[in-house]
Amino acid sequence: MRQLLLLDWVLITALGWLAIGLVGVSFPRRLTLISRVLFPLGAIFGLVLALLALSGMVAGTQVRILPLGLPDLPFHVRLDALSGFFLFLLGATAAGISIYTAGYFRKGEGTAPGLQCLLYHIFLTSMAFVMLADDGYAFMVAWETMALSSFFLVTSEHRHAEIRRAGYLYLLVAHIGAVGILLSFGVMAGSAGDYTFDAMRDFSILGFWPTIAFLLALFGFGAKAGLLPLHIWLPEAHPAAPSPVSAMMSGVMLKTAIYGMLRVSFDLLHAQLWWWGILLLLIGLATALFGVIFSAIQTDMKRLLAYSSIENIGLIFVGFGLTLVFKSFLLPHLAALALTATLYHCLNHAFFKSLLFLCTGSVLHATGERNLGKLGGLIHRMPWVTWLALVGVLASAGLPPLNGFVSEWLLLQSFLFTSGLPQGYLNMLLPVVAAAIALIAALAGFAMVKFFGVVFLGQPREEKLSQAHDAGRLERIGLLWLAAGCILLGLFPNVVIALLDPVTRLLVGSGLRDAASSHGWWLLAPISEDRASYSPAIFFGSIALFTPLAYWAVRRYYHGRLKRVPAWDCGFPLQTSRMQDTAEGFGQPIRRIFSPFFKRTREHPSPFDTQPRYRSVVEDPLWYWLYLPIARIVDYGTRLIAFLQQGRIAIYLLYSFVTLLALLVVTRG
Amino acid sequence: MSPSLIHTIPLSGQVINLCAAIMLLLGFAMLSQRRVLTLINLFMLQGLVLFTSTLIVAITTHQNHLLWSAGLTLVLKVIALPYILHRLIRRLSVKWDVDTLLNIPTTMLVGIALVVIAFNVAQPISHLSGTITRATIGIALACVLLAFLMMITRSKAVPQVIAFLAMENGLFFAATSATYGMPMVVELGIALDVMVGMVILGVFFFQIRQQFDSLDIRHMERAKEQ
Amino acid sequence: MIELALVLTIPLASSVLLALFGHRRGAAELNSAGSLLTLVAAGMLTVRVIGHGPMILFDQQFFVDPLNVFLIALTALVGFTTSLFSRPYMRVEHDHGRLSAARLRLYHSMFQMFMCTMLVALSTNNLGILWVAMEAATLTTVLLVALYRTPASLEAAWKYFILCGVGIAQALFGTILIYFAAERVLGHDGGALLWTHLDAVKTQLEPTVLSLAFVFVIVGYGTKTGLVPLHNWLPDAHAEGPTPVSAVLSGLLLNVALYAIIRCKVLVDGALHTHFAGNLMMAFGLLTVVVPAFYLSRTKDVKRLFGYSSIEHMGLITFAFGMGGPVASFAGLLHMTVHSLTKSAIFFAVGHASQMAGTQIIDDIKGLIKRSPTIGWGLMLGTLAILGMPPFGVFTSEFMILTTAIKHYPWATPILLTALGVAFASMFGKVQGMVFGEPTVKPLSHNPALLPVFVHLGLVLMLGLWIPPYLAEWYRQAAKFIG
Amino acid sequence: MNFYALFAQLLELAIALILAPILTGWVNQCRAWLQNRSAPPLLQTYYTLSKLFHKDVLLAHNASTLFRAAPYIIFSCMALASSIVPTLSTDLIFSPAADAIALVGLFALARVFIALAGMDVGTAFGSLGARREMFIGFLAEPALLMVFFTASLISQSTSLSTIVETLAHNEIAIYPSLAFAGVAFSMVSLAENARVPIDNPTTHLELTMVHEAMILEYSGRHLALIEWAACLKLFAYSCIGIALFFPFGIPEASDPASLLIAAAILVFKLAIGGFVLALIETLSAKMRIFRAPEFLGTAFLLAVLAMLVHLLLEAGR
Repeated sequence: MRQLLLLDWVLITALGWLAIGLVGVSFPRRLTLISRVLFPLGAIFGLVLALLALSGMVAGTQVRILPLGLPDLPFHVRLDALSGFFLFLLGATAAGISIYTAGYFRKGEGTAPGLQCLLYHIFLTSMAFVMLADDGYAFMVAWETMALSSFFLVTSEHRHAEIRRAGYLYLLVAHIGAVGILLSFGVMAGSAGDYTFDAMRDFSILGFWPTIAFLLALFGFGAKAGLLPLHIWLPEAHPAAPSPVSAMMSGVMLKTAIYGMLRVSFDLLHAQLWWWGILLLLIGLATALFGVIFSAIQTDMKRLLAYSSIENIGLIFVGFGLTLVFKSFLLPHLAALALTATLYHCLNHAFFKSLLFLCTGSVLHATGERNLGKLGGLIHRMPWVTWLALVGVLASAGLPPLNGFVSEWLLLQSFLFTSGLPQGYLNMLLPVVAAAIALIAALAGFAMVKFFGVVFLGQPREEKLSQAHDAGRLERIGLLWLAAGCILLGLFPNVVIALLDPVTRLLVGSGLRDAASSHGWWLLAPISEDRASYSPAIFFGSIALFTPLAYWAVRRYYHGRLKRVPAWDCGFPLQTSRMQDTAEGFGQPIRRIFSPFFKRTREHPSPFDTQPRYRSVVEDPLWYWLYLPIARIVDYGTRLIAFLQQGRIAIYLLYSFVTLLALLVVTRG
Repeated sequence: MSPSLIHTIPLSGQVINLCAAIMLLLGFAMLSQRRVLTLINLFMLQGLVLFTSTLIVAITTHQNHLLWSAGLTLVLKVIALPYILHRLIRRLSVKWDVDTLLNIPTTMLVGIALVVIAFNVAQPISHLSGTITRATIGIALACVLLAFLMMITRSKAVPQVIAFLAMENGLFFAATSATYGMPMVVELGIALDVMVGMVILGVFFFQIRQQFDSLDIRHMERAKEQ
Repeated sequence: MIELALVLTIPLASSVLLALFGHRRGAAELNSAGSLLTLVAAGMLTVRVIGHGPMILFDQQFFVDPLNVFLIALTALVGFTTSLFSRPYMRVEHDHGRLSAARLRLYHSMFQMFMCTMLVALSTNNLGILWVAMEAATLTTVLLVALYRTPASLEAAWKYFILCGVGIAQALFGTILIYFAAERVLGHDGGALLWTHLDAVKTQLEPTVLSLAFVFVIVGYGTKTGLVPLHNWLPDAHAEGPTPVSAVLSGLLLNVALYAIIRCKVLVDGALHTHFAGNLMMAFGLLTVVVPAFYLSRTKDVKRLFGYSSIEHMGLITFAFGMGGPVASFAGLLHMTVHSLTKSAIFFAVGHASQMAGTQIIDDIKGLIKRSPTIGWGLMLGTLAILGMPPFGVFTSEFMILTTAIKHYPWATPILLTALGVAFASMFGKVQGMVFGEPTVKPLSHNPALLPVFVHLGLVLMLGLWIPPYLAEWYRQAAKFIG
Repeated sequence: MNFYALFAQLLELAIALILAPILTGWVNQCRAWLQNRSAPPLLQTYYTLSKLFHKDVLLAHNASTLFRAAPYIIFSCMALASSIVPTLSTDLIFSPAADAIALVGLFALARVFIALAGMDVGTAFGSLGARREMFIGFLAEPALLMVFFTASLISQSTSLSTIVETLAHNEIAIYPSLAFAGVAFSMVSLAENARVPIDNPTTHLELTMVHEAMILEYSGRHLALIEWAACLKLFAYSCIGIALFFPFGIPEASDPASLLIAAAILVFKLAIGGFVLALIETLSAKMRIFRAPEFLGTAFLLAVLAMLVHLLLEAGR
């Protein structure tokens, strides 16, 4: 018995999750056991995994061959810096979500809690294995298991037709994407036909095949990540799922696609072409813009967050594309900068988006409402959720000193270097992209203010909201964990960058640790201090200093008398909750400015209506331009072929007869 | 084939060739036949021809097991099956005329085309045939194809079955005359299958009639993808 | 020796017994017992063959080698589980008054007879007997398909009989041609139909004859395998017969027919030294994968749905064997196994589902998972497995087939993948509607025997994650010898 | 981080806090003159502030903690902002703490909080104002960022100190791109500081107001803080404009002497800037809220254009 490597411990932890699930399913109805023992245990495993992964990132590559899988292609697993980083992301996020879920379970909802527990933990294990897999077969198995388990989690409320539809769409797109990935592996394995990643690394395919492999991978992983135009499942599936699952999918599962894409483009493929980067960058930009615009006009809080996930994925892919560009022009240091921004944003998004989704979960439990038009004023009823959600909102809006800002800052910094590229058009084009990114960031702020303001502030728009109750203890712990993550990642960027260093060294052969850590922990200066610098600590510190100072001064020198009165509101006598802006109203400027993006159907009341009603539905045009036509084509094909199945035996005999004759003639001639 | 060739073939072989020709003729006759009763008789004749050819092969090549199979043919194809069929149509009182899905002349033309194809296909085989009877395999194939065509064109259950049996005949002919017969056990098996199949079909006819109150298979076109 | 004798005689004997006492109570138990004994015997035979290698028995008429012994074991297994399933199923049918005691007798005895013919067809060394057994299998199954005596079932049975009869006839002609070619090499009484002898001299066989023979054989046995465009009997027969019969049709009969084709392919390859047979099979395979995928979305009847899916998978297997080579043949054999297991499991679940709903119309079956979670999950998981979702074994074989295709025939890969994608879309949509949603189905009068379903799915899952070494070794031998 | 740097920092903060209300007062005075009104005293803003500080706070029933905390946060954000921008010296302790991008982020933070505060009470006007504020914000922010980008492309740095040093202390170089950037910047700062033509700081006309609509519910010390923060914002923007476009006279060292000179120069520049602002406000008319996208879009395009111009003409430098 050789002593256990780090990798083995990681595997054991992942399988531990599986074991938890199996225990859960063997007591399907024991709610207390599942929610008070199993899920907290899962959270602990998450922490353990995160720690192991952290040490794995620096420990160097480790490989193992499991006695599973195909006879001549057993499961290969491998723990290197890249997979370590994403495992850390998985573990850290899962810890928060699991502990939250422990408190989230209620009696008699959807499928049996034991089954939920099993599926949830299979989901976690499969994601871990996706990041560990080191051969095509193991990867595909883990990948599809991930899709499958998440599908069952999404459809746990399967009595509603739209949820079934969402699940169907999700699994379909996931499956088609998986086919793309499989093909990409096939191309990379090439004539060698060996599907271990090692073989793919050694076997260098030539000519246009790398491009084909890259594009296939982009298709496959893009389908999972929700890139345009394959995003269609995402805004359906996330609202349909129970909130912890949406958090897990949006926070972690989308990142597995990023992981796969990174693995393929930097690890498995040898050379990168610069236009791959541009392609990725433009697709990412389109996705981000699309996502943020749609998130700004949503009226369902979870759809809003789902579209915001699309936006963030878009930003991540922009950074990814930039990395590719720099790498292909042999500028490793800049590539490292862009890649750091990308990975950093992955981590940030994992934290703040799952935090926000969990908050919507609490709101959903407290009010039973997802529709923004029926919420509001929850800050008085559920302060914990509100304030923690505020952290998530600020982070997701990319505001200093929280984590969202750091990654956007790094991204914009890396864009400032593109003018040095040896390619005429690019150094013209890319700064403009930076402008678009600025626009997207600002729009994200808009969407987030809408989300937070409409849900938590103002007057409650419904009676029942006054019965809303705050999140339970375990739920609070989960939320606190994630919120703390948002803050700490924002305050100590240098630590994170130093942590990312091995990953960037692995992928692009350079890192930021030295430059970043040369100015002490409090100052982030990725290149040099007079080039660009940002110190969230001072930033936060001074705000945290000035605010109480001002408060103290004011209270010290002026009397603090305060009267509660009805709102003034320019002296309007009557004020109802209906008079404040609805979600539709808040989105109206966006709808107006970006009208070309939408397929909009409105219903205006005419002056003579007895009960005038106004209705405006904004839909995704791609659904009509792309997906329905494909469906029609397939349907046409089926009608054509079904005509063969006539039911007339004479015809059937004729088929065989003609087949026989044709074959005879062919063989003879 | 040219006269010089004819003289090289021994008499028995010529007789077998003659039988083959008759088989083919009967095949065409069945193809063009409208009346069920005549169809059955033709089928019986075909069986008879098959029997004779088998007998001749058996005698000329001194293979005793072929005698058995000849006897089998006689019992099964000449006596038993026609008898059963006669009983059936009397019991079922099927309409005498058989209407076809394709009119007779066209069917004949197609049949001729089939014969050409069959001969063409069988040519290489017959060339390397070691037996005295070269062309028979082509004719057997032709018979099979003609029966197949007949199955397609007939719209009633009984003629279809007869066509099916005719196809069996063609196969038997190929087996015996072209290859001096298959091993006994196989032939027995085949015969058994045919027999059982006939019985099952007989049962079927009644049930079909009772369910669809006709034996017109055009009633049985429900199962399809609309 | 003795094992094979047992394997062949036990079903025959139990068939006779059931023909006599099949209408009494306990017939179903007797049926199961017979199948169990067969399974045990098959297991012994398997052990024996693994131990001592191939053997030729009963004055060379029978022959067991890695290829067919694994099919024998599979057949015995699925036969046994099916008999287990059919016990409650048939009881429910009896309660619903759809089947009389006499019919049950017919069913039981014909089921055993069918098993017997299957096993003979698999284990025989004589191509003629193979043909006879196939024909006999047709006859027995015709009776089984027509069991309900409804117009629909009669129609299905009639089509089945005529189409397969004609097809089989072509196969006979092919057999005759092979015999004809072999006779010139082996002499007249050299057992020119014995596969082992043929295999020994296959290089000397006359190419043109064998190529023609293979055309006839593939058209003939292909009809029973359900190759497009010869497949038309299959959906009807699957839809109208009793569900256990659909299970064994899909799970066993198609395999055996394919087995016959493969046996002939080995000879033809040996004789021709070209890839003729392979190309033919690949062409049929592709067609057979693509066409049913498009039927799937239109069919309204759940058993037709899975019938078409069987056709599709047969196409995939045919394609695999057509490609040839160790990996592809390995994948083909594996896919045979997993498809039999999964599809029969699905049919078990579907049988109970349609009994619960009182109909086979997909749109009228809803919310199974609420009324009976086991049936619901069985159907859902089975469907996902058959659609090639990891970690189930179907994915394993499909992975190997696809990767081989990418490697050697890249042009074929997109076609296959499109077909699989379309199949996924249509089939999964339908099944999801049946399993989930507001229930319309009623509980069963007898509690179903779902052990078979989960045993099968468990095996398939295992094969997806871990193929036992001896099984893999066994597949390898078989694959090597298929070539 | 030497003592002078700290001193300069504190001095700059103090000057900002003191000068900001005066700047606002000055602008109003100039505007009054230009419009032939009798002008309010220069220190009018101080009077208002102290009056507000002494008043009681009338808080709406529905107002939450966030509503009460917002003024302090906004105030401190603005104080930080105006102490980051190098006006008296480029050698400040805060200058590495936040570069141009972070500065934009800081303004955004303040905006988000004031918008949330506006939505908190749940009145029609509050939410309306918040929506309009965010709406203007997401149009103005990118433009501002692009202006900074142009400057940073010139000076190869995003840290404001370095920018100022490059622009002020290198040999005099003509940057045509900065002209575009300057126009864009002034448009943005008009919008950001709730000035005509986007908003009118003096109106309380329901349908036109943006900034005022948000702070409608504030009173007493809260309102005072917010007003002061607004003054600071204006001050900060003016300083940014000065730093970017007229940086001459901002010393690198921070010895008292140079600081004094710098302060004098600063006051002078501010006076001019305020007058120009008043002039613009007088000459232009308030536009409909949905003309704002065109206005700010133009600003955005100009900023991008500036950057392209730089890359086209000056990249060689």
